Amino acid sequence: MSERAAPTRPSWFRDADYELAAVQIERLRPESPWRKARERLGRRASVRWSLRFLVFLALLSFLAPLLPLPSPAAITVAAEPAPPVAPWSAFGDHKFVAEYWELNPLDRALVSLRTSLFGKWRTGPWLGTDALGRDVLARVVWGSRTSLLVALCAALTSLVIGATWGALAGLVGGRLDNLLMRIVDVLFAVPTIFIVIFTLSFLDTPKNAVGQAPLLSREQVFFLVVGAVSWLSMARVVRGQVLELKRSAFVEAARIAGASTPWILRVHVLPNVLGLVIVNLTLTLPSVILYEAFLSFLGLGVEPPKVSWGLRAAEGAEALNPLESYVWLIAAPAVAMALTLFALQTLGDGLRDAFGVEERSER
Amino acid sequence: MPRPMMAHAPAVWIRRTLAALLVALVVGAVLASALGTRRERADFVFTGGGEVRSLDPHAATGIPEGRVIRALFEGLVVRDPQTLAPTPGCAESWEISPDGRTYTFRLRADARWSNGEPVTAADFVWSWTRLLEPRTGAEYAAQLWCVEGAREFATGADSARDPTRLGLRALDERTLEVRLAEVQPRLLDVLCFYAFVPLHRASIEALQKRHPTRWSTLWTRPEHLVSNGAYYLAERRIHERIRLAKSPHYWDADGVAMRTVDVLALESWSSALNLYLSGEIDWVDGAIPANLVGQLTQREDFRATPYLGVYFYRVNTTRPPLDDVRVRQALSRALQRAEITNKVLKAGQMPSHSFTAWSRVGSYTAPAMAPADAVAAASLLAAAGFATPASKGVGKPFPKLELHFNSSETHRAIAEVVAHQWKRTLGLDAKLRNQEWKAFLSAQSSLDYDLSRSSWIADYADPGNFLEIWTSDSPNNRTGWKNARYDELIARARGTLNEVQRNALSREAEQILLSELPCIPIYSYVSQNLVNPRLGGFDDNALNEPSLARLYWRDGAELEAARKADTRGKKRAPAPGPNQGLRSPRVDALLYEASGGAQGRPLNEDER
Amino acid sequence: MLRFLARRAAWFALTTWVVITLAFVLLRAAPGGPFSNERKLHPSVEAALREQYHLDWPLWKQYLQTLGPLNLDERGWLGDGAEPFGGLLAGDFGPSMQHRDVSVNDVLASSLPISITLGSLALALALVLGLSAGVASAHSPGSKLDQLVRALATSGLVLPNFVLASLLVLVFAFWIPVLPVAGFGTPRHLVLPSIALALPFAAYIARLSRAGLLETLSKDYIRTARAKGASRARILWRHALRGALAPVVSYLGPAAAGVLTGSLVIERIFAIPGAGTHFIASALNRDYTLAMGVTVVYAVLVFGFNTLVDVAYTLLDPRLDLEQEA
Amino acid sequence: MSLLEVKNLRVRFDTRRGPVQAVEHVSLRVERGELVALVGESGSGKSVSALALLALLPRPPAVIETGEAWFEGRNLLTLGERELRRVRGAQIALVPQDPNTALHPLYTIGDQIVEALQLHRELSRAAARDVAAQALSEVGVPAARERLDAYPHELSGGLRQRAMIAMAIALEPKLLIADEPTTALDVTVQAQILELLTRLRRERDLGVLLITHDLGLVAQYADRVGVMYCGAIVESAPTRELFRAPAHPYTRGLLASAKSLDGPHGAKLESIGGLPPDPLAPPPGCAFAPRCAFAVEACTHARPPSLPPSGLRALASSGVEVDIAAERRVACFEHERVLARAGDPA
Repeated sequence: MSERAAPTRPSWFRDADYELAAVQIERLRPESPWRKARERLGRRASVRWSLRFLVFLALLSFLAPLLPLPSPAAITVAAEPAPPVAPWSAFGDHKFVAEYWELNPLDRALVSLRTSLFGKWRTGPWLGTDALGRDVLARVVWGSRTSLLVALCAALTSLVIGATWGALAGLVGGRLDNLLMRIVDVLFAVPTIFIVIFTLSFLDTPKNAVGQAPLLSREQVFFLVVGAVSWLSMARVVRGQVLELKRSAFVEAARIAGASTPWILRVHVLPNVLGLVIVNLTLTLPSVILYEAFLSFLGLGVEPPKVSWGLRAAEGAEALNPLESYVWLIAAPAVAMALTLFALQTLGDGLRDAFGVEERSER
Repeated sequence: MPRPMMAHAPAVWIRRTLAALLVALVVGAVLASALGTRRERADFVFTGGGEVRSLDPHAATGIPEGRVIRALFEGLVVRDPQTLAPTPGCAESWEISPDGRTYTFRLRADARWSNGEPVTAADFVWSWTRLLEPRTGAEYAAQLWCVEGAREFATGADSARDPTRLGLRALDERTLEVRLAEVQPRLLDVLCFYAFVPLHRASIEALQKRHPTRWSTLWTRPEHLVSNGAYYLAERRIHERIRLAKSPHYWDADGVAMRTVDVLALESWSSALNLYLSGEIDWVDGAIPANLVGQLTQREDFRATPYLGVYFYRVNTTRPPLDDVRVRQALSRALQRAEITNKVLKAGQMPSHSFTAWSRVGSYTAPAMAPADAVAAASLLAAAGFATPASKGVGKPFPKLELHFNSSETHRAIAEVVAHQWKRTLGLDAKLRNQEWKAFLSAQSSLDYDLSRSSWIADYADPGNFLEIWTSDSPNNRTGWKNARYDELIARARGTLNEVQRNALSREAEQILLSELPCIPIYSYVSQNLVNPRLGGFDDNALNEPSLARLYWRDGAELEAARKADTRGKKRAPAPGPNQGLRSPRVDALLYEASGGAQGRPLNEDER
Repeated sequence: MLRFLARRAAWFALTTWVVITLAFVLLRAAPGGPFSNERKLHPSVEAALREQYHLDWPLWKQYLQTLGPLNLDERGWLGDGAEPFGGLLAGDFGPSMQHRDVSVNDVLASSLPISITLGSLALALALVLGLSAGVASAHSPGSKLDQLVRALATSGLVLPNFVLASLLVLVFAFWIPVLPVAGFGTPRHLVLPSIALALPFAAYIARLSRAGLLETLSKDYIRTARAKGASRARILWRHALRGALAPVVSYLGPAAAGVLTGSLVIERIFAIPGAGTHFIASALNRDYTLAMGVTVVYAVLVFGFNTLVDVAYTLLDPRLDLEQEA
Repeated sequence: MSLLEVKNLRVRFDTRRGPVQAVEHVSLRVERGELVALVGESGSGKSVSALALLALLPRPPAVIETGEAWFEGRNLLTLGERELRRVRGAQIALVPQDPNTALHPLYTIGDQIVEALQLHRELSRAAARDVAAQALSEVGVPAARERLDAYPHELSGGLRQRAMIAMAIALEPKLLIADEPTTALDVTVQAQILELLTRLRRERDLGVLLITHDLGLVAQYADRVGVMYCGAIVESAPTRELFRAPAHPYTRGLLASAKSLDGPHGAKLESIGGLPPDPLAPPPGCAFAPRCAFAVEACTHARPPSLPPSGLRALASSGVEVDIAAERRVACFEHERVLARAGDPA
């Protein structure tokens, strides 16, 4: 029996019946949906492994500056990309050059910590180097930062705009719902590339002096762009779910019991929608990463010397031709991306089963 | 009570429609694929530079368009495939008046349109008048403004547009007189350019009557286009292929070997390479991505030849501190250009010593700019008052430079190496910004940049063609750099007939350019072609303009002989194609006589 | 049904108008014009060109000219004759600004059928692969088969399609030279591109149908079907799948519009002259007229398919009624 | 040989929180034309036992440990899926509890019945539709032919249940398992449905196994009754005997709580104290012991076997009208004391 104060016993309740009810409640104490979900989530090995992989990846990319990797941007111009070297034959050397693009204070601190820890030591070219002599392993690890960051922020943008838009439309209903949904229909019908180009060029505000930093860095612009393109389906999905919840019996019961709309929203609607939104989030992330790769393929990707998986894949894609060419240039980012997307989707599946949210599509 | 019993379609109906829909989709797809109407492969297939956007010689601008138009049409003069000098084309001969202002061209008697009609001087007059019409929007019209009355005709008000005042007159059916307002010593070189080919007046005007508004999108269709070159337009499928067929009426039809030619519009270089390696394409012209060039240069079918193009960074001279010459000189001298050409590009490009490509064009040798010198560069920067690694904290820190380039792997690789070199030698940070093509161009033309990647390909082998763009009023300057002395020298050079004097004037002008450096030349281009070894008559020239009419297929023996003669010691590459070779009727006839009927074929009438 | 279609048509007209206006404004606001090029035109030539394509007019007049058959320019289309310029409403999109000697109608007429061919083949493939994968994995949830199929299904969504397409070419055109490398024409040319195009969709359909099936399999009427003596396969294909199709259909609606207008990546790698490239190229080259043409086509397809989805719903589920759906 | 004979059926559910013994040694017999009722509180295992016969239980959690179910000389529990499919629907039919969810919402009634027919008979669509229409009219559905094209949501609850029954009887099965067929219906419709079942029983010599918790129905329509508690049949007897002289304390309690409904106004409702045991941790000995008024020490140690009750003779001699020859069984050590008090109210 949880430590909550024993509920006061109404007078008309017969003693025997009261004990009976208490025992009943005790035995059948329902698990909270979250605990049940977490427990069910953990059951499947594939889900557990993908969760572990994602956590490892997040740690790896966050602590990238700390790892004794060669600097991703250090160029030692080599005529040919060098093939991968087995770790045991070239474990590392002492030629680390701390050449990075401008880092935020945290990264700079991590780099200085790394130099104090490892000094000039760095890992050998385990995954080979590219045409400009930059270490592929380092670029994949640092690439993960941009790709994951872009994916996360874009997904969050789509979550914030999409979920609020959908929830608002679902909850208020009537003319506002109609209007909001029509706007979504319109945006669905505009080819996304128009929006991308407009936002990209519009936010690259002109500069009139050398060295004046632009209003938004290219990454931030990128988050907005990709987010602006992917919140539509989230809005529709959330609206569908909210509509269904509004019609469900327990919301009506709550309303009959005198609960106010914000209360219903907070207690009943949001937790349910949250489950769905999380599931949708884990599914938007892969599509955002793939969209960033598409934009890199078009050349509109992240700005050099920063690097992202999409960019590496777009550059390496040429290696997939019959000439015995530098396959490791494409293999590293492709495998990294494949594993991450695979893990994300398995996690998404696991979450969906755990939350019992059946796959609700745009309808 | 349940609603009235509407006879809802039973479930089976739905299943049947879904199944039918699916089957229809698949069958439709397979049948419709016949849209591509695959017929047998053309004698010669090539691709390069993406899609041919327009076949209107006056509206076209790009290199791929030029190749097709030069095969379809033939101007008064054509470039010699080896020496690039102007040689007789549709005109068999011409005289130039002593003062160089009047040119009289004699057309060939046997010059014919693809519909058999003779090519007349009037066709040229009408075509060039259309070229000068502002509404045609011809990019190269300005090249003809040296003709009498042309500048007023092109830029004057609509009312003042009177074609008769132009210095173009058809003296008779086969004589064309061109009178110039200002001397243009390289007029013949200019006229080699594909914008100055004749158009078939009669068919175009007929079309204009029938479709007063839509004619401009109809006249270049295969069924309407009449052309006077070695080939006529057999088929055009937008964004897929253009098929050219040998024109029987062409005056030199006997010298043309390839009967049908396909030009494929391929955007992606890797699919072009795949098609080439699988034998579907015989020649690919295109910038090979940096990390693949290494493997191709050893192959015998990879041909890289010097190309009249220069790759440079424009400097925004209106933005301090770039307005200081010393800073620009420091930036230029800090670069290790050899590292870029040998390690990044690796296809034989030459580091630039001047703005004119390869520092030598025809008889003109360009002056050299200050050599790369890290120490000198650093001291220049320090002199300009900025801190450098060597200056140990003296001077203010150099602001963050922004280097603009349009998205492509090669531009990105070069920009990263340049930024790396500047960081190493001058300690300054360059931020790289890749932009989408149109935004990049608009930023460049509105001077909204610090450094901006650029390139310039010459139209003809003349230093003037390179140096003109830096005159104060030239629309292609876009750096805000103005120099009166430079403008005056260029104007005088353009006006002098004597080549030696002209070269001296150009040298002096280029010396000013290289000392002021509104632009930082990086390297001179190299044309990169993948050519099927079995192909004969493929001329590598500085403008990468092989003439399609001269191409032929070598037979087995000739191929072996060519391979033995080639001393470059390259790796063998597959050479698909007709083993018995394919030669032009004239060569076949000569072979027939020489071998006493064993080889070749007699010049029989039906084949004409 | 007719009232539904009428109301939907009115809604389609209004929304397409808004889409066109939005696309018009978006592109015109982006920097750079259709005629800017590395080699800059002489100012007078550029001015003449802009005047010819009416780019010198105020925006609202250009907008009206693009939209309707209003003969604002008495000299007609390119100012050469009397024929008025049809405008979007008359389905006459005018000359392309990039391919200056080809009209937008021709560009679309030659490229759309190819994209629709490839798209429909890919959709059919995706449906067949997706549904059978979904059914296979729902057949015995949690079993080895389920996990294998699910892993295969997710693999479609794991690699960017340009990597997938290049791999397909490498394996099936070079290592096992069975299929042509690229190009378009014979049905054999369609095989690799349609697989590359279909895989991501098949993956998504597999996931949707698996979820839908698992949900419907838990319903009572499935037990009734088993009580009737129906075999497991029949239950899956006839009873459960019917109920699970709703999410698949709703996903297919918008996705179909995307597939049928072609994918730039697949068309670029397999050298297929589809419409995908025009979507991207018209925006990148600021080819305003082609961009308008492409927008209208895309809007029509998106709405066509949305309406189809709604109709399909009522076909699938008799409880739904068209009137209250609209 | 009886139509259906089930011998000590045991079914276990392996749930995440441990094994649950859903059915414990259930044995019962159904003759042709006889209606046997299985009655008990919800969760007593009555539905599970019925569904186990047709292997309709979801295989992974449910495990049929032991038991035989003889139907026409074949043991249903050992039949292969293929043979079982031939039995389901054709020989043994099921009438589910809630008609609203038991009919496929996306197919018409006609389609669903036709499907059942075409699964077991070589019939063309048209012929099958005629049989379906005939079956519908037989179960009292007006305008049967038009109703064939109606969708389930277009019919009322009663009509849907009739359609279910039509589907069940269309193939002239020998045994009908009705799993609480009337629970979801209102009282007036309930009577019509059971009248229908009784008529079918008589006309087609149909054996019916009725699962219900409504003693009123049992009294009125059942020939024999099996009372289930906690997965076991604690008592089985002809209906009249059971009502007149219940031998098991649980049956007695059930009857008392039913009888008290028509007791004097204001009287307190009778109910059986205590709770059914937690299936995860069944008490040793008799499952009803904790709630049993007659419980003695022995009850909590061993599980009472199911035997014919003794003491009937004494009861008959004490004036209570009871049929000694009736075939009865009870699983209670103290059943004689229970029988003895058959006469007076609880």
